[in-house]
Formats: sequence, C-alpha cells, structure tokens
Amino acid sequence: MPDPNSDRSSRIDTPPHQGDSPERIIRVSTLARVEGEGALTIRLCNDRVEEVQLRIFEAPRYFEAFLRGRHMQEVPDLTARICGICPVAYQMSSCHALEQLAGIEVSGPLRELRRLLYCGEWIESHTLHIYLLHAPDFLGYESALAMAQDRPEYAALVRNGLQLKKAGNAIISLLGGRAIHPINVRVGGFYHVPSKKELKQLGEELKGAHDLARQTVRWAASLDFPAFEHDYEFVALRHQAEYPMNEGRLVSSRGLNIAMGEFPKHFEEYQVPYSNAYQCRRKNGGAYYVGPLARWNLNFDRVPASIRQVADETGITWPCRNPYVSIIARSLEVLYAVEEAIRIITTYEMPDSPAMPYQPCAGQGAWITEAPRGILYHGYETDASGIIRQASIIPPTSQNQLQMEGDLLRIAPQLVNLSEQEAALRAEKVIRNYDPCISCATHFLKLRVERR
Amino acid sequence: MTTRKPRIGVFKFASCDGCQLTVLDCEDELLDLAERVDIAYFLEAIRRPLEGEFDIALVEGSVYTPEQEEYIRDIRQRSRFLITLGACAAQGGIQALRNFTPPDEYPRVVYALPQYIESLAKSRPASDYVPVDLALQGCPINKQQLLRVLVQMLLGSKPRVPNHALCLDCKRQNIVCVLVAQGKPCMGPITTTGCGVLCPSYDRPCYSCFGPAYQPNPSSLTRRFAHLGFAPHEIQRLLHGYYSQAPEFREEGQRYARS
Amino acid sequence: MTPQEVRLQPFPPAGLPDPYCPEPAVIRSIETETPGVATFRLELQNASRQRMYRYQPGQFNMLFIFGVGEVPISISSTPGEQAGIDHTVRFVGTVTRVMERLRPGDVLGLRGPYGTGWPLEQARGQDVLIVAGGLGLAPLRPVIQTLLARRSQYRRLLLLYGSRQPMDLLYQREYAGWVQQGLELMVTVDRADQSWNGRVGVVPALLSRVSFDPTQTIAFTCGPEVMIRFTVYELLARRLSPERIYLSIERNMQCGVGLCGRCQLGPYFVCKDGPVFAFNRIGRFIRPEHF
Amino acid sequence: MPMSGGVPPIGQAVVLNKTDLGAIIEQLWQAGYTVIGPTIAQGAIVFDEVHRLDQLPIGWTDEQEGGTYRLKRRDDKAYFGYAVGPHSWKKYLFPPRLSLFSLQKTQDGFHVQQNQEPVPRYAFLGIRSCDLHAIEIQDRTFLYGPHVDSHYQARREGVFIIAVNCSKAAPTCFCTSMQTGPKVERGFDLALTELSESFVVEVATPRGADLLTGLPYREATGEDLGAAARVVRDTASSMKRHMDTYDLPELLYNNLEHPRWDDVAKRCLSCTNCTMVCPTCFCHCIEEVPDLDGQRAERIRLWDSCFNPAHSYMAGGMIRSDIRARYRQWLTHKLASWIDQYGVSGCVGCGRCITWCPVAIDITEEVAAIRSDADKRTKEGSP
Repeated sequence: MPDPNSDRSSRIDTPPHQGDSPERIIRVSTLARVEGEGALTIRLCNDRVEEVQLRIFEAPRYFEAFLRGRHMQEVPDLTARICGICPVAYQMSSCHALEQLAGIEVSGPLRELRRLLYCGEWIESHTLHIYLLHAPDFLGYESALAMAQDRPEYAALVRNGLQLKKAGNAIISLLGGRAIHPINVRVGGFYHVPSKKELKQLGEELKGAHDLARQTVRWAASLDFPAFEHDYEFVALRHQAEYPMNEGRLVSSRGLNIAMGEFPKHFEEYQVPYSNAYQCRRKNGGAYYVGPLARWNLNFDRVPASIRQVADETGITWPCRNPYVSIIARSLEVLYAVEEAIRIITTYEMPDSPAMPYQPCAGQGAWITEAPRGILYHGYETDASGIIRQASIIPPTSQNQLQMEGDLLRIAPQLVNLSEQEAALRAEKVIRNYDPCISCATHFLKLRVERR
Repeated sequence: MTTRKPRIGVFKFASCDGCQLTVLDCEDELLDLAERVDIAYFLEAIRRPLEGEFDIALVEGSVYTPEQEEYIRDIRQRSRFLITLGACAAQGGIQALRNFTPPDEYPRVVYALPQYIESLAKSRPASDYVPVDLALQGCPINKQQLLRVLVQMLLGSKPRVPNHALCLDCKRQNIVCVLVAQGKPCMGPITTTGCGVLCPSYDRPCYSCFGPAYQPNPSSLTRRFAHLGFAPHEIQRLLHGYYSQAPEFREEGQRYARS
Repeated sequence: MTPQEVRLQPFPPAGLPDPYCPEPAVIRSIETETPGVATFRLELQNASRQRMYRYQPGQFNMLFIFGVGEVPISISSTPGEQAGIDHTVRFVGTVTRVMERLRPGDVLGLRGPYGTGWPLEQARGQDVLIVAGGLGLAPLRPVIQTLLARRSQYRRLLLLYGSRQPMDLLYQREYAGWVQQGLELMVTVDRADQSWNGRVGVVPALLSRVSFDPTQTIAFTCGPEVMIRFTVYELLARRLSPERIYLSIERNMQCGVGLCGRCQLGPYFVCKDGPVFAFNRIGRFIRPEHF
Repeated sequence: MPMSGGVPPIGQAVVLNKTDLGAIIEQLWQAGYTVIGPTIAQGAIVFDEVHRLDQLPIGWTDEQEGGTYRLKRRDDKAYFGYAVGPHSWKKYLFPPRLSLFSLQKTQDGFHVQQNQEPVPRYAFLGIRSCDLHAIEIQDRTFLYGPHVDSHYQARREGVFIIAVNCSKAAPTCFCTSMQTGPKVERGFDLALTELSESFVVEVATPRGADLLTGLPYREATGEDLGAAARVVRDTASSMKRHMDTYDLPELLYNNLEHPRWDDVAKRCLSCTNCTMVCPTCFCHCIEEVPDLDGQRAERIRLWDSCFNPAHSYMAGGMIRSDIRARYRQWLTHKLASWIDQYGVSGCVGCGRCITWCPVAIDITEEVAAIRSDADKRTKEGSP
C-alpha cells in the first residue's frame, strides 16, 4: 500500500481494484477542515472492516523536550505555540500548574479576568468550528466560503458566524494583546490589566454577540443529525458552582470523581508496539470522550436557567450520546461564554496589581483546564531557580483519539454500500464531530489497526 | 490588469496553525477577500484537492519531515509568488530549538520508542529549500500586514514589509521605553516591527516573536542587559526563542551559552 | 527685562493648501523608449490648471498611483514645446512597476513641479558640455532642446552620453535631429553587441577625447552617482572650476517640498535646494560615501 | 499691595498661591482649550490631558542618566520638581501618526477628501525653556520654508503656553551649552517660577493677563523676584553635562571620516529612540493605506527617523547603508547642517537622546571625542 504521506493531496481517491480481490480501501489522504494534518484509511474485506487507520502526520515539534531548561515564567508563552487555535488553553493549564507548584492561588479580579479570557477562546474556537469547519458537513459544501458564494442566506449565516467569532477574538485581543498567542498572560496573572472603561467598551461589543449566539443555537438545532449513539464515558471537569473552565474535580459519566492531580492514577498514556503513537486511555483500558458534549452532559446544571431553557428548546434530551449533536453543545457553550463574559465585565473591579508575586522554587505541579476541545493536562517539575526539568502535556485530541477510532469502527459497516467518495466523506464527518486539533498533538501519532 | 482572479493556496508545514488561522481571523474581510481572489487550496477551511498552479502561495510552518522537503519543492513549482507566513517558515520557528541539540536527544525525551519517529534532525525554513519571494515575520503573523501585502499585490505593486526596529513604532505610539524606565530586558531595539508594539503597550518587554530587525546590533544590546544585571543564561534564552535560527540571534545567543 | 511674545515672523495664514495633495492627471501617450523604460505624457485633468502649469528644465514632479504611493520623476519635456508634461520612467520601483501596466487614458496623480532647474541663463555665451549616463539623460533632454532652440546664444554644445548596452540608449530617434541643429554628440556603451560599432567604455572616459576651454565652459551632468563622481573629478582635473560644474542628484524624495527630511544631503534638501547643484556647493558632501 | 481681581499688567510679575493653578487649568478648559500637562503614566512623567491639579506629578521627580530613567518621590510637594520626560510637545503639533486626507476612486480618476476632524486648540502647561526653543525650531521647518505645512500650522497657531523655569537639572541636561535655558525668555503667555509655597508668574500677553483676572495674586516684590532668579541660577550652575559648540559645524564637516563614527556604530542600535524623543527631529514618511477593495485609500503621515534604513531607500539600494552612516547623518544634521538649513542648531540640550538611548550613547561625549581627537591631531600637525 502506498504511504499516505507521499501523496500530499487531499484527493479522496480509490486505488484500482487489484484483480478480483474483494479488498476495498477508502482513503482520505489528508483530512480537511481540521486543525493540523491527519490521514484516514479504512480497509474493508468482503464488506467486513479489516483495518481503520487514522494517521496524524503532523510533524513532531517536541515541546516537552525544549521546555526543559527554560524558566517557568517563559512557559505560558512557549506552550501557547503548541496550538494557534486554542493558545489560551495552553497558557491557562501552564499557569495553573506552575502556580500550584509555586504555592500561590490567583483569586479575585485576576481569576475573573482569566475566566473572561477563556470565554473569548471558547467563543472564537467553537464558532470557528461551528460555522467554518462543521457547517459545510451538514449543508453539503466543501467550505463555508463556497456556502457563502452559493446562496445569500448562507452568506448571511457565515457573516453572522464571523461576527460572533470576532467577538471572541475581541475579548482575547483586549486581555491578551492579540487573538493568537496572547502576550499578556503570565504565571501569577497578567502583565497589564484592563481598565473598567476598556472592559465596558468590550461589553458593548458583546451585546450583539449575545443575539448571534442564541441564533447559533437555534440554527444548530435545526440541522439533521444521523442516528448514531453510543454509551461513551464522558469526562470533564466539574466545579461546585460554575460551569467548568479553569478549576474543578475530574468527573465522568461512569462515576469517576477525582481531584485533578490524580489524573495520572486513573489515566495512562501508552505507546503500542505497532505504533509510535501516544494515546490516552482509562487505566482499565477504556476509551473516553472529552470536549463540549462531555462538558455539557456533565455540567448543564451549572448554567443559568435561561440557557438551560434554550437547551431544552433544541428538542434534544440531555445528556445526549450522539457525537453529531456536539455542534449544539458547542453552540450552547458559546451562548454561555458570551453571557459569562458579560457578567464578568459588568462586575469587574480593577485589581491592585496585575499579577500575584511568586518565588521560583523546586517542585512539582499539575493542572487540568477545559480547552475548547476538552480537558488539557499539564504537569511540570522545576529546580530551585524555577528552571523546568520535566514537562508533560496531554492535549484533548490525544485523549479523544481512541474514541474517534472507535466511532470509525462503529460506522464502518454503514460505509460498505456507499461509493468510495461518499464513504470517505462520511468517515471524515465522524472525525470532524470531535473538532480534532491535530496541531495540539504534541506527540507524533501514527495509528494502525493491524489486520487480524 | 488581469481579469482573472488570482489563485491563492495556503499550505501547512510543521506549525501550530496560527498563521493560517490569521486568514480565517479576518472576520470583516474574509468574504470580500474570497470575492477578490480565488482561495483554491486551504486545507484547514476547504475540502478540495490540491491541483493546478497558484499565483500566490502562502506557506506556513517549517520543513521538519522528509515528506515536507518534497512538498515545499512541489509548492514552489506550482507557484508564481511564494510568501512564507511566520517564524516557522521564515527561520524554523520555536521547534528549531532542537537544532542546538544532538539529533536523537529530543525523540528520546518525548518517546519511549524513539526509533519510530520520522523527523529531520533540524527544523528548517522554506528558504533552505526553495527561493522565497517574501517573508511575513511573526509568531504569529500580523493580520493587518497580511491583508496589506495581499492588497498591494492586487494593486499590481511589489509588496514590501517594513523591517525597522520595533522602537520606531513604539515611540510613534507614545509608549515609554520599558528598558530605560524600568530596566526590563526589551528586545525591541533589535526586533523587527510588525506586531503593533504589543508587549511594551502591555507593560512587558518585547521577547522578539517577530525576529531580528534589519541590521540589528545584538551585541550592543546584550552588553546593556548584562550591565543591568541579567545573567548569561537569561540573555541566551532571550536570543534563543522564537527566532533562534536567525543568524544574528543564533550567534549572539551561542556566545552567551558558552559564557 | 520684559518678557515678551517674540516670534520669528508672523505665522503664515491658516488654511493654506495641503502640500501633499496630488491632482488627477491623464496619460495622453506612452512611448516605449528602451526595454523597461517609457515616456509618459501627462496632462492635468483640470484644463485651466494644465494651462497655468509652468516648469523649468531640471525640475521634477511627484507622480502618484492610487493605493500604491508616489515617486519623484524628473520632467523630460521642454517647457512651451507641447501640451503635455513628459516623464521618462524606468519600471523598477514599487510605484513604477504599476505604471508599466497603465495605458493612455488612465489617470494618475501629479503634484509639482518641484526643485531647481539647470542654470540656462548662466550658460549663455558659453560652451555647454553635457555628460549623461543611462536614465540621466531624461532631465537633460529639455536642456538640449532648449539650447538648440536658441542655438545662436551658445557656443559649442557637446553631449557625452552612455548607457550599459546599446538598447538602453534613450531618445535614439532624436539624435539625428539634435546633431543637425548643431549638437556635437558622442555616445558610448559599457557593453557592446553585434549591432554596435560605436565606442565602448564608461562615459567619463569620453571626456578625455574632447577638448574644451575651462574658462568658457559650463558642464551639466546627470546619471548614476558613480558616473557623476568620476565625471566631476575628471572635469576638475581638466581645470574646470567647481562653480561651472552642475550636477543633478538623485535622492529618495517623498514630500518634494523640504519637509519630510528624507532627501537630505549635508545641509541641503535635494527636493527643494536641488536636484541641480553647482559642485562648489555640494562637493564636500558627495565625497564621503553613504553620506 | 494686593492686586487681586484686576487685570495684571503685561510685562510684570505677580505672585500666586500654588493651588490657584487649579483655577487656571479649569478656566483654560472653559475657554475651549485642551490643556496638556505633565502627569504620571507608565513609570514616567509624560504629557497628557490635565483637568485637575492632582493629575500633576506633585511631589515626584525623575532620576536620569544615560540609558536610565526612574520615577522617584521627592521629600517635598513641588509641582514641577522634575526635569524633562520621555515625551516632547511635538507629539501635539506634529502628531506621530496623522491621517492627512483620503482618496476615493471615481469614474474619471480620483477625488481627494481632506480630513475634516477638528484640530484641538491646545494649552501647554509646564513647558520648559528647552522645549519652547524646540517649538521655535520646528516652526522654522514647518512654517517658514517655501512650503508651509498646513497640518502643523493648524495646530501651532493659537497654542496657549504656560512655561515653567526649571528648578532642577537632570544630569543629562546641557541647555546652558546650547543657550536654550534654563530660563524661559520668550514665546509664552505666562511663565512660572516655583517657590516653596507660591509661583512667581511672569505675564507676557493680554490673554495671559486675562487668565489671572479674578485670581488672588499679588504684585511680586523684589524679594520674590530675587528668589525666582536664584532658582534659575542654581539650576544653571548645577548643570553637569556640557557641549563645546565652538565652530561645531566645521569641526564635524571636517571629520566626516573620523574613526569615532566606527566606534559609535559598534554601540548604536539604530533603533530610532533618540530621534523619537528629540523635540526638534521632524523627519517623517508618507504612507498610502488602501482599502481591501482598492476603491479608497488614506494618506498617512508618520514620524520617521534617519536611523530607519528605509529612510534613505531608493529603488536600487540605501544611501546610508550602515549604522555608521546613519549615526553620522543624525549627529551632523542636528549640530551642523541644521544651522545651514535654519540658522540655528537642531539641538536644545534637553538631554532626552542621552537618557532614552537604550545603550546610553551620549551626544556630548561623541562630540567631545571627535573634538579632542581633532584638536590632538591638529596639535600633532597632521591634517
């Protein structure tokens, strides 16, 4: 079989049948509308699934290696560069893990500002996925640009989506300096905090976003969803009072309830002999599901009643086990994030200092925050002068990978009678439900399901 | 002037996707831009095969795997004007910190079975393999700069990007020098403009995510840092950051690494 | 001591026109001169403004392309000879590359004229020695045409001109007419090809082939800076006094009116004090390199 | 003899309680002025809008040396007890970024739309003698050449000026060498000299006198005037830096190939900071900023600098292609060719370029180095 790597096109192609072999291969040599680069191969034999191969050929960038020897204060800037789509998530997990290590706790207005920053990222990243990456799957287009050029109502839809996304970026830009790789986040807080006046202006901008976010939920609920349910183990943070972002215990739909520091006791990264992929699984071997759908299913009682009502109006019964419906969960989180942002802006009082002081010291720290795509684990070890000795980063996409593979195996029988083109598209859609961020995968992933 | 819409392709190499995301972050301009140009290949946003030739290729990321060496040559052959986006494509990016280490060190740190890892020993810029017509600097690039360059090209002129020291734009914004007034190790005097003077305007020293300015004088600036009490390893980390492979930063940083 | 409000002069009146404002000008014709070089004949769109437009040989205009920017281009036509204003342009820069795509009837922007002209009055009754290289002939073309139009007022008229290769020689179609009217013309190229049977060599070298009376000669020179340098040194060596040597300097004029500071050369703003200078004024400042 | 209430005589000095400055600020705003004065921001004393007395850096001062500036508490409540900060007033008269006009494409070409934004009427509070000279110097550039800069003119005309005589010289100041201070001589409406409890106010113009009308001032006694004179005298005598300006243009023109230029080029960052903080530097560039659809463009004027390589860029290369050439251009322009161009030196001895150079290059030291070496070389008999 040719190496999918050598074929760089996103051609959705079918190699010619070899003689009268019953073998068929459905291949997507480069996944489109995902962040980063991956490929997908499903091998069928006599209408039976022989092999599913989800290969992420994103080049390894070795963040955990070059973080060693850097000073802890540099870490939030460096880890942001793991992902241009969700840099805030990396900054938040880094900061919290290192603050735990240094023995400080950021509270008050600084804590609120961090939550606001995260709201910005959820809005921006979720809206990007909903409108630009996911919507074309539901409406049957190659891209949102093609949608916009084809029909005026879709142009209006995409325009609305872009405006909503812009509101998220406006939050990040104000608090972070820029939308991608914010420069204003540091261990202990920020370099510079906004004035009440600046936040008030931002609040004005968000008013329009609130309407757009409600429309987004309604629109998402109007889509057709394939019947595709599975009894996943949903895993997310859960906070005593809030919808989770930066804090909480780690819980699952099967009764897991642990402090986030215990993550390594219950979850494991592993490398299989036939692959150099690091994947993550429950220690009992099971796959699990992280991300907006998991968060929503486990935490919808933590949003204001008005948003719960919007959720009920979608006609979906929550908790929901259909990954296609993740687009609604995502849009509900956008609505929540907009409301939460407005709440924070309205009640904001400028802190005395933009950051809490800390002393670099030797220690260990680990933290989980809720990245747009799900839980993001960071663990660090430092020496006495605050230089990083060890770093461990487990992004949500690594954690969902086994689950994506599982979904592909489950959907494969349905692909048997489809044309290769159509089958490939259906398989891609399964992947895109997860909004996979392959650039986030700091580990080089190469997944093979061996022929039995 | 040509009536045909220019054909644009966006291509990804080893990167965080942030620079190409900048295109999608043009929320107010994206749909209008798509009217003026034909965005013919852009995997992050469009499910369409790679085919044909491009008037403008926007290349993100560094060359870091054997396949990417072939890929960049292919893109160059298909493209009339090749613009690199960001620090990775221009100088190898943050991942080029590996270039200072023995080839097997990083894979051993990260992977239990490093022998399966397929990457080149060094993260390299596109210009190590093919001629590059224009490099937009930054980690990530600046949206306004990208749009400006595209508009200049649409108007038929040769795009130019300013490469003077950040200080000029810092003072145009009336920002008080954080190096002189606060003794912070600001890289602005040797860093190229383009970011919009973010860090000093947020009361933090520039950490040079846009790389060296034209004809920088790093040894003079680092002497000053040393005079202000910064240790050699701190100075070295400032130089060996997002543009560690820019020759001026690489060499000056290595001087401090040795001391 | 009585403190007083003292000012240098009264403030100039408020509401003066913006010195940076271009006027629309229509391209009447485009004549390709050599590969990559063409002459644009422009007329101000406002007919009465065009009628009032006056300039001297040696002055320049700022030409403007919408959305792209401005570029200083010397005027290569002769005052009073024709309706439009000629500019000979090489398509090398940000702005001029776009000009290459323009057609007659297109509109660009123009403001000017700016700068000083060649001292034609001072040349009266003298031998006039013109030394030009490459595109440097453009601002001297109106000098040649003016001198020839008033041929009897001058003694010898010599033009020494050279370019890189034969096909780069400007205004070749006009040479015969010039010679007929009494111009002594010597042409050279740096690199010959099969078509060329004239002189080969750099322009300053031509100087050694001509004799002139340093007490009755005035020299005008324009071209690449190196060429100007060697021409001037040669002229000085031949005892031509510095105040009889005029050169046109190229700098990066941007405002054109002595405000932006970009075109400074020692104490001068080339845009308003030049571009034409007598060597005795400018000599000490063109000697140090990169000054 | 109290004179409170009436119009004070022009050309005389009166004494005012310090706190009454607040009323003056208020009146200026009421008269339609935008009052700009010293205030604290970003760890420095900068210029910004001032509405109330408590926005002034009362009780603060600065500590300056080559390449360093620190804000410090004073042990008294002085209003103007500091030297000059990072900002100069040129940012108001010659804004760092100014939209000049916009251009709209039309059927038959283009149409120019002048920027209609109203220009503020400024009152400058706390301007020092060096900076007042700097404004006069910029006037020569923008107002008295063959072409008048209409944008500068619109801002400059009618500026109300309340000057302050310096009570403190920073170690980087050398205005006495340039004959530009520390006492203000001309070009103001009111000039203050700060004493411990009061200001001695020189009244120079009718509108300055009008502003005092109704305030509880009194005529200055000989003692007051003596105290005010002492403030300026002490400041002048405490000046630590000096520049020998004797025949400076010739000295520099004769030393354009001096080895000192190579030496300073090793230190200079070509970062443009000295030119940005200089109150007389006027170089600028024009940028054309087109809209995405190419139908509209804006013409922007930006501060530029001879240290910006692009400043001397022409198709085909840079004239001043290295740091040595750029530093030489700046220094010789400032101290020599400026005099040829405008009849005065471009340097007012404010010392900003010394303080705000990140690597502490000192213009007085560079000139002294060239001079001492040149003198030595002359003594040795070599040319």
